Amino acid sequence: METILHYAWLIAVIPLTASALIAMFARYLGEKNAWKVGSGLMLITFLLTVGSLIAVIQHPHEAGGPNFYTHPAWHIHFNWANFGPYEIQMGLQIDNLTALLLPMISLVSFAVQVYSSEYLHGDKRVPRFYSAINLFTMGMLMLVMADNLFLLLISWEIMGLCSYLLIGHWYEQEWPRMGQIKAFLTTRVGDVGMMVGIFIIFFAARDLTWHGLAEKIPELVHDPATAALLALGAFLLFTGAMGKSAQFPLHTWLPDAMAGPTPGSAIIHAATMVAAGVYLVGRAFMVYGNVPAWVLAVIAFVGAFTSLFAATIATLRWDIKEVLAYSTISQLGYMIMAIGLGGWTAGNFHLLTHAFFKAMLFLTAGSVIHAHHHNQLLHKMGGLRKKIPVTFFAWMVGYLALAGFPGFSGFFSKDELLLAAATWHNDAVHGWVAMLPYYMALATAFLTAYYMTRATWLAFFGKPRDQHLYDHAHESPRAMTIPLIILAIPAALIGWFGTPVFYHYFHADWMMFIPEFLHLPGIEHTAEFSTELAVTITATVVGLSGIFLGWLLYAVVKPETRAKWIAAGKPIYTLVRNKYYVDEFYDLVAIRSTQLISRAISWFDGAVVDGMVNLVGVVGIAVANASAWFDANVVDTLVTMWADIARWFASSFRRLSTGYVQQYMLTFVVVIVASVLLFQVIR
Amino acid sequence: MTTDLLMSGQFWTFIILAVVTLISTYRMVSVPLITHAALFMALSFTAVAGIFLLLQAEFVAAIQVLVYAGAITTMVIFAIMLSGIGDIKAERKSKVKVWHSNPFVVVVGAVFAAFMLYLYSTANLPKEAAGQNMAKVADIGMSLFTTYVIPFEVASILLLIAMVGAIILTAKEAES
Amino acid sequence: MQLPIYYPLGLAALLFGLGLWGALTRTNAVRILMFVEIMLNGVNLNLVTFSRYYWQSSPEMAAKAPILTLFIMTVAAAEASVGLAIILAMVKNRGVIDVDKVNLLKG
Amino acid sequence: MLSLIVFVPLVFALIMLFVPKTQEKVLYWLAGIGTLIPFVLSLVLAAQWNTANASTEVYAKGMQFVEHLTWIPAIGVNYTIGVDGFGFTMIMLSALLFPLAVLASYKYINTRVKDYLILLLILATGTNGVFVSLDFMVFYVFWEIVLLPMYFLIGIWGGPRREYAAIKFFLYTLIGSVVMLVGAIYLYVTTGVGSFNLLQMAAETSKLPIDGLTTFAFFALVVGFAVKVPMFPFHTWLPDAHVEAPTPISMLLAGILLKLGSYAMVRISHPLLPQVAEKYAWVLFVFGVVGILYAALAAMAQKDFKKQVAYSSVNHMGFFVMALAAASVLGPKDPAMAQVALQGGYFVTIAHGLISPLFFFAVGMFYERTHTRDLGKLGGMFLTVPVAAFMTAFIAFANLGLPGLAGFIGEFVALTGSYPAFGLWVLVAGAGLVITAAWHLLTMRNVLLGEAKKEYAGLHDVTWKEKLIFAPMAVLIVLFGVYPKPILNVLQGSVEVLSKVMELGGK
Amino acid sequence: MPGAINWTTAVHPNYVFIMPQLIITATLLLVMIVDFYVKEKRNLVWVTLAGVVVSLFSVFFAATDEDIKLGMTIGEPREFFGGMLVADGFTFFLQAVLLGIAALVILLSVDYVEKFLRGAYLEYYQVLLSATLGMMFMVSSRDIVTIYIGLELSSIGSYILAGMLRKDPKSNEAALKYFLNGTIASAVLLFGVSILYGVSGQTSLEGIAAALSGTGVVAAAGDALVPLIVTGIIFVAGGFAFKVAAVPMHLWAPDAYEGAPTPVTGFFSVGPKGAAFGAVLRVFLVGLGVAPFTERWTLIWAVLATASMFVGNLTALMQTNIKRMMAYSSIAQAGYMLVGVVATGTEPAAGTSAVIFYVLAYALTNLGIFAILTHLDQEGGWVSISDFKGLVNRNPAYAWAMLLFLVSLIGIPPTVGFMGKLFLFQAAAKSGYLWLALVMAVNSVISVGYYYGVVKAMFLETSDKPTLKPSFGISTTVIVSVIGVVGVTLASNWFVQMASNAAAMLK
Repeated sequence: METILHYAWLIAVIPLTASALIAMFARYLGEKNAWKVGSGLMLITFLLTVGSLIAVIQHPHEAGGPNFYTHPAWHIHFNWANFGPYEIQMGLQIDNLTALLLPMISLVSFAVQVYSSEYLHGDKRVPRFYSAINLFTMGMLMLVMADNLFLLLISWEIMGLCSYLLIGHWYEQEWPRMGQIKAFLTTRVGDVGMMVGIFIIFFAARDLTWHGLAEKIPELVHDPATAALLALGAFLLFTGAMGKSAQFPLHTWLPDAMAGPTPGSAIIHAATMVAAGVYLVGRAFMVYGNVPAWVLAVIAFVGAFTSLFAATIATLRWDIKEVLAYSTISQLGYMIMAIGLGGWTAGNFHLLTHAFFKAMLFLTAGSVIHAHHHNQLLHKMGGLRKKIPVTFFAWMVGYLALAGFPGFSGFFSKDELLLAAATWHNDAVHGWVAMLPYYMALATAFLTAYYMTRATWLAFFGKPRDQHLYDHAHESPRAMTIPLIILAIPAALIGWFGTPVFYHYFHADWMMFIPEFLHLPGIEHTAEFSTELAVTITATVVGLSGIFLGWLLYAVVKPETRAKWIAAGKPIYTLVRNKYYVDEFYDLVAIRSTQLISRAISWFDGAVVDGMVNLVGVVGIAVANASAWFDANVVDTLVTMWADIARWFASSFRRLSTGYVQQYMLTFVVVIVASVLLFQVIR
Repeated sequence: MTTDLLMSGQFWTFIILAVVTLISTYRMVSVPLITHAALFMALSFTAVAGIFLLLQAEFVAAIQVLVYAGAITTMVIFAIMLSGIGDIKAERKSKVKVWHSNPFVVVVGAVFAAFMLYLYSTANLPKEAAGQNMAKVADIGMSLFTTYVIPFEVASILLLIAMVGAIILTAKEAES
Repeated sequence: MQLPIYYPLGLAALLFGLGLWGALTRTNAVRILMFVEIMLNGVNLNLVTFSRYYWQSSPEMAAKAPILTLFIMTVAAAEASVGLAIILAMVKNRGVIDVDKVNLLKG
Repeated sequence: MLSLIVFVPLVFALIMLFVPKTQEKVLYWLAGIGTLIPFVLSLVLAAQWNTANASTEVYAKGMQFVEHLTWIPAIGVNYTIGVDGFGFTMIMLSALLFPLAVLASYKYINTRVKDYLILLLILATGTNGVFVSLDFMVFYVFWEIVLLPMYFLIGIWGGPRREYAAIKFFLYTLIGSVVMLVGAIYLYVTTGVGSFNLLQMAAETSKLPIDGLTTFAFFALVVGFAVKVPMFPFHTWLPDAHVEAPTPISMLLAGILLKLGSYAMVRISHPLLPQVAEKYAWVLFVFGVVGILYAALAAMAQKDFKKQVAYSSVNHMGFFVMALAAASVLGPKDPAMAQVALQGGYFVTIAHGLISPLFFFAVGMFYERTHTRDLGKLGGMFLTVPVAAFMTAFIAFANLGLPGLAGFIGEFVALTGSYPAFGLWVLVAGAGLVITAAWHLLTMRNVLLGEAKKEYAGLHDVTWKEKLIFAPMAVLIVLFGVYPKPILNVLQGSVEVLSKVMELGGK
Repeated sequence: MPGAINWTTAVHPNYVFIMPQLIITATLLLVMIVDFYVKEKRNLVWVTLAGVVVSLFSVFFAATDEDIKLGMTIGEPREFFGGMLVADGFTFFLQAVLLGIAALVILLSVDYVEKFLRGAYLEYYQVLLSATLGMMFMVSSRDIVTIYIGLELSSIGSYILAGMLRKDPKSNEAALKYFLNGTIASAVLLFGVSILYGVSGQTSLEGIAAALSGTGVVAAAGDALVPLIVTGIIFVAGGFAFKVAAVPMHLWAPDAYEGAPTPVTGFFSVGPKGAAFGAVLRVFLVGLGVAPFTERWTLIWAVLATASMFVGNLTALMQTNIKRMMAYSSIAQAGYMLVGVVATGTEPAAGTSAVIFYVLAYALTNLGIFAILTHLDQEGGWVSISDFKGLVNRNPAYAWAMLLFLVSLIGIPPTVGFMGKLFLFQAAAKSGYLWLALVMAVNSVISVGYYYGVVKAMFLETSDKPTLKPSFGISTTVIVSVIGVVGVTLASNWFVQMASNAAAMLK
């Protein structure tokens, strides 16, 4: 398998080729064949990635443990450009983390493409969709393979572009058009911070490659000033992650991103792109791990807060995709938090599991919507489990994984994550504050279980609330269900590769595969087994009680009673229901004020700057004249003032020339006599 | 001013001539008839010629009488007669604009003269330089035809062109 | 000379000033011309005075003032003839000799 | 060779004088050939480009393809031309854009074709001349040659308010250039170097003490150039000029004319007076950064598509100004980063020279079809003219600085270099980036997306001519976005030299 | 007392040197004789032109004469004819320029004389020649007597020329105003001369200079005499300021220019003005360039220069009659040239060469403009700016030539006007009058305001008037001017060399 790594660069090239092919031959391929090219090539990519993973697993690690961070299993690079005297290396690398993520990305992409062949049946712009998806996959693959921050940024933005394109897939409608702009701009805000972060890191280290940074940063932080600077850079870098991974306060774009086709959302806004932020923080851990601790603390709290915040919102969503969207924000918050807590492995592990089950959940939701005649609203569903059994099965796998039901993948990764929270230790945070993330994470776990149960019950159980829709509901075609199954398998099982608690009892090596494979020496602290066990039990209890509460409220309690309770907690309900008014706040503060300023500046530019410049250049006189000649309508007060002054002078000069010759002579003589007198005075 | 000076004929001659000059010049301004003005001009020129004589510049005095008192005055009178403007009796003074009016000009003229006088008096001019080589006509002639031969010739062209100009500007149309 | 230099110089300045006054106040073009001649006379007087008082050290220098005066007179005569011709042309053409009435050109 | 590049268009212009004006095809052919010859020649030069061949003469140290003829030795003016990285990239850009502009004019300009093409060719001579001049006077002559053709090209073939726009352009640049001339002459006189050769002058002027007059001279030069760049707040002529100019002229205006200013800054004002540049770098920085943000906001509020694009020029050139200011600050402190800043700033201008003309071209495509540039009236173009809309979207993304396209590299490197000089103030420029992105997206939403409009049904999609113009530029935009090394390498040597000058000047 | 003057030392003639003047004089007389014998009076043009051209050649011939060259190479100007004439580069340069002006004016007025001056070729050319002769004497002497006589000869010629349109009241009026103002001015000038003579006893300039630097009366009176001398200098300056039409002694100029026949206006704007500048330079540098006085007259000229530039340019903005506008323009141009005169205070060589080069530049440019004006005048009479409407359609060659001339007047390269301004800038900067250079720069821009009106009318407006058929005399003048405007720029080294040689000898 070693040799397969020689062709690892194909992993990025093949999807790009697919994208280009589909774009170029769009008209020729049409709706019928575009998916074949895309998914076919993606399958090859998937096989390659799997091969690479195996190769990496077999790769003899450096002595003293998995030192993959500085010595990737595979690395190619070349001198891409010179920034001044600095050579910028451009290259691809595969190390353990990358190797683990690559198959996930390509598999999800493959599944999504197969799924879309049916889902987008009859759509006008299928080739465009496939081209974008393949381009996107390329971006994501390149992002995880990038050996430097610069290439990462480029991939990052390519994905942003694809996200923009896919959200706006149905650009005739208003929602997608606004959603795509919102997504692009919100992430752009983060990106600017991230770019400045990169500048700072480059300024401090004069290097952007991962291995270079890993070597230089630990030495650089010896100087407190540089360390503080790097901390700032690291924080700004994190703002990029906040934008991409939809962390509070840059989270608002993700729900609106659901305006695009569901399969696209599945891969971009659930599985991969949004996780890029998490990946970035993880990948740049050589920075975060070395700079002053407050940065990681901030990251942890941002993550924790986001996860809880989004989870509360998700409890009151009625659109099935929106529930999933807020759930995604919440789960991303989890991962961010985990890495901020130092739970590097846990965060990346959750990234992996979440990618599978959330992608699958989205596809399932798409299937539900497809089956339900494009109805996305939960309160019109109900009892669908009989009509669409395969979909229901897949949903249940995803639901249980997300809710943290023991045995499913999400349970194990969440467990790891909670453990990291429970044993958090940070120099910048002390006392009860240090325990906050843990309790917030538990609350999130509880809410997650609750809202997922709510959604599941409303959609699949109980009585149909809209009989007409229910009657016409039908199971999706095989092209849609098979991908669900494909994804259901890892979604259910992958968690077993990282089960320290079970390992304690069973001692099967594969149970510790992921923690071992992704182990970062010197960063994570090992916990006592008793703590691990306690956390596992707590998590299980919390998850189950969440499920129970959901079941209680929606299966047992009558809707009227629920309404009464809601009325009782009206203010809170309204607040949460309106997503804490963050959108409205932005609309007021960011968007409207920007528009206002921009209009003001536009006016200012025409009226004042134009005038000021003319004022500064005395010669604006002539401009004024010019404008008087051609354009009496230019309201340019300052300029006209100058023009008036000039004209006044000019006409008074002109008035000197009266035509009376004696007056000319007199002027002549007077001037001479006057100057003679003057020269007596000034000598 | 010494009594010596007051006793000298030179002084009184000068004063008389100066008074004649100034009065006749003033009359040039004030007489209504332009022909009279022309005659006063001739008188003024002649008086100045006297001063030239007093200053021992006989040649200049002679030319002054010939050219100014003679030629130019005659020409002016001829012109007046030719154009028939001599009939115009009362000629108004310039009434263009206030600042252009008589008093202002008087001030200008007066200021000029007064100021020049002031300048001369403060300039600490020496009394008289040494040497008494009065320019004789022969010297002048010598200079004129040696050193100043070029200006002299140019002056002749000047006169020629003045003649041509006078003709072209006033001659009747030859044809049509 | 016993006569202080200020006397003839003063007379020259007064002549010049009177000439100015006349030239600027009288509107008859011919009369203006005459006053210009008066001014030139003032200049001549100046020259001769200076020459008489200061520059008698050599015949060459002594001759300079009379010669310059001679040229001035010549030029004055030529100017007068051209000027009178111009005035006559104008009188013929427009029937005015008053310079105040001559202001077609202005502004 | 360089002389040929400069003067071949002029020769063709003279030839065209004798072609009857009814022979429009012949005229177009002649103009096409007259602009293509410099293009081919510039490719030949590109093949010969080699830093090792640089001249070692004192009047052209480090320059390549130097030509040196005496012109007015009495006052030390010589016809010295040559290029380094700064000039060479610009020559290439100009050589590329002029044939495309001629092509874009074909069938677009229908009145007084002969005059138009002749003026265009004279313009080419002027701009090319500016980019190769190593003597201030030669530079100034070419600089001013540019002025009049441009005035007429806007004033005769422009939009409804063309006269106003043309004279505004003319006066602004003229004011700038006369002031600049005074500044340069002061330097020439005060150093007593006796030569207008820029390199020889720089050797002396960079040692001048920073007093009132040197400061005056510096700002006289900078303002003269800033008007062309155009740097905030001297930019107000630009939107007017662009809005009124015909499309090919807008392309040239954005692609080349603005570069005259940026080129002149790196060639003249900053090498000549690095010490003053360092002291007053904050002024340039403030203007640059404010310009970035300000122009972005101003663009956002425009209702005229073309005006928006014009403001985006101000925005992008702001990056150049900012980077230049950064470089002059960093020169004495951190020359390596100064090089980064310079390289980035100059790359911005090159990228802008590729992107902006194409953007104007895209706007022109819509205008030609719909006869409106009103953002409120356009819409649904993706459904009406998909290819044209795709082109526009491509350009818009390039313009807003999407990675992988040329615009991004410049901005990224420029900001990388600027950060060490000005710290987090570069975030203001970053805000400009966001707002730039915002209005691009909003404009795309208005113009390209949405339901197809009835009144625009049946518009024909892009023609071959348009594809022919779009393709080479787009290819270059992608190429330099993915692999900027060729340009960066060409710039490298010049950047090193300039940073060294700044290093010495600042000390 | 015969024998007091040594004939041989006093006169020391060289007829090679006076040959140009002699030839002109001879032509002046020859024309009269030829007039008797030719039927077609138009042929007198050839005689006159031949005379001027031969005279022009004889200038070059004189400049290369062994005897004179000997003097020129050792840097000491040689005096002939009793010191009344001086053989130096300055003389030759200006004489050549003045003869060139005469030749061009002769050419451009061929048809005009036929049409408006009743075919009075003899008188017209005779007077023109005599005025030229006077100007030639003005610039070739170091003695106030000759300068004065030359000045008067040119003035009287000018009065006559201005009044040549006998039947035209405006022409009468122009002549009258010019005459009356001119006589007053010469009286004032002479009053100043008389004071200078009084304190020095000399009419030769070096004699005056020697006296002013402290001998004779000046030594006797000491500092108390300074105010009197300054007053004399002011009178002299006033007289010359009238001749060059510097503000505030400019008021006659617009009226005289407007009323005079158009070719004559062209002649006025360059000929007497150029000669007067020659005389100004000579008188002030050679005669009055003595320590305590230099700064005084520098100040006077600086004030006059500033006033001339501003008043000339601003008032020109308000004009609708193009001849009047050109009058104000020429006032402004005089202001520019005065900047050079100011510069001579501390930098005699630079200032002088700048001024005389500018005289050449201005003459070439303005005569071209007046050739076209004359043509338009012949077609329509009253020349207002609106007569220029659509000139590009009526006669494209004229329109483009006119554009070139206007550009030259503004001072935009590549025209001779720019070179002229450049030298003026340089001189001003060298002598520490940077602010004057700036005023000049600002004024160049203001001047665009009114020149632009003409350009706009020519190119941006249309007219239904018939096409203009070029005529021989005018076309030749325009061609010569165009060649001059561009050619002198390109070959400026030769001219600059000449000018600076000339300036170096002026002492």
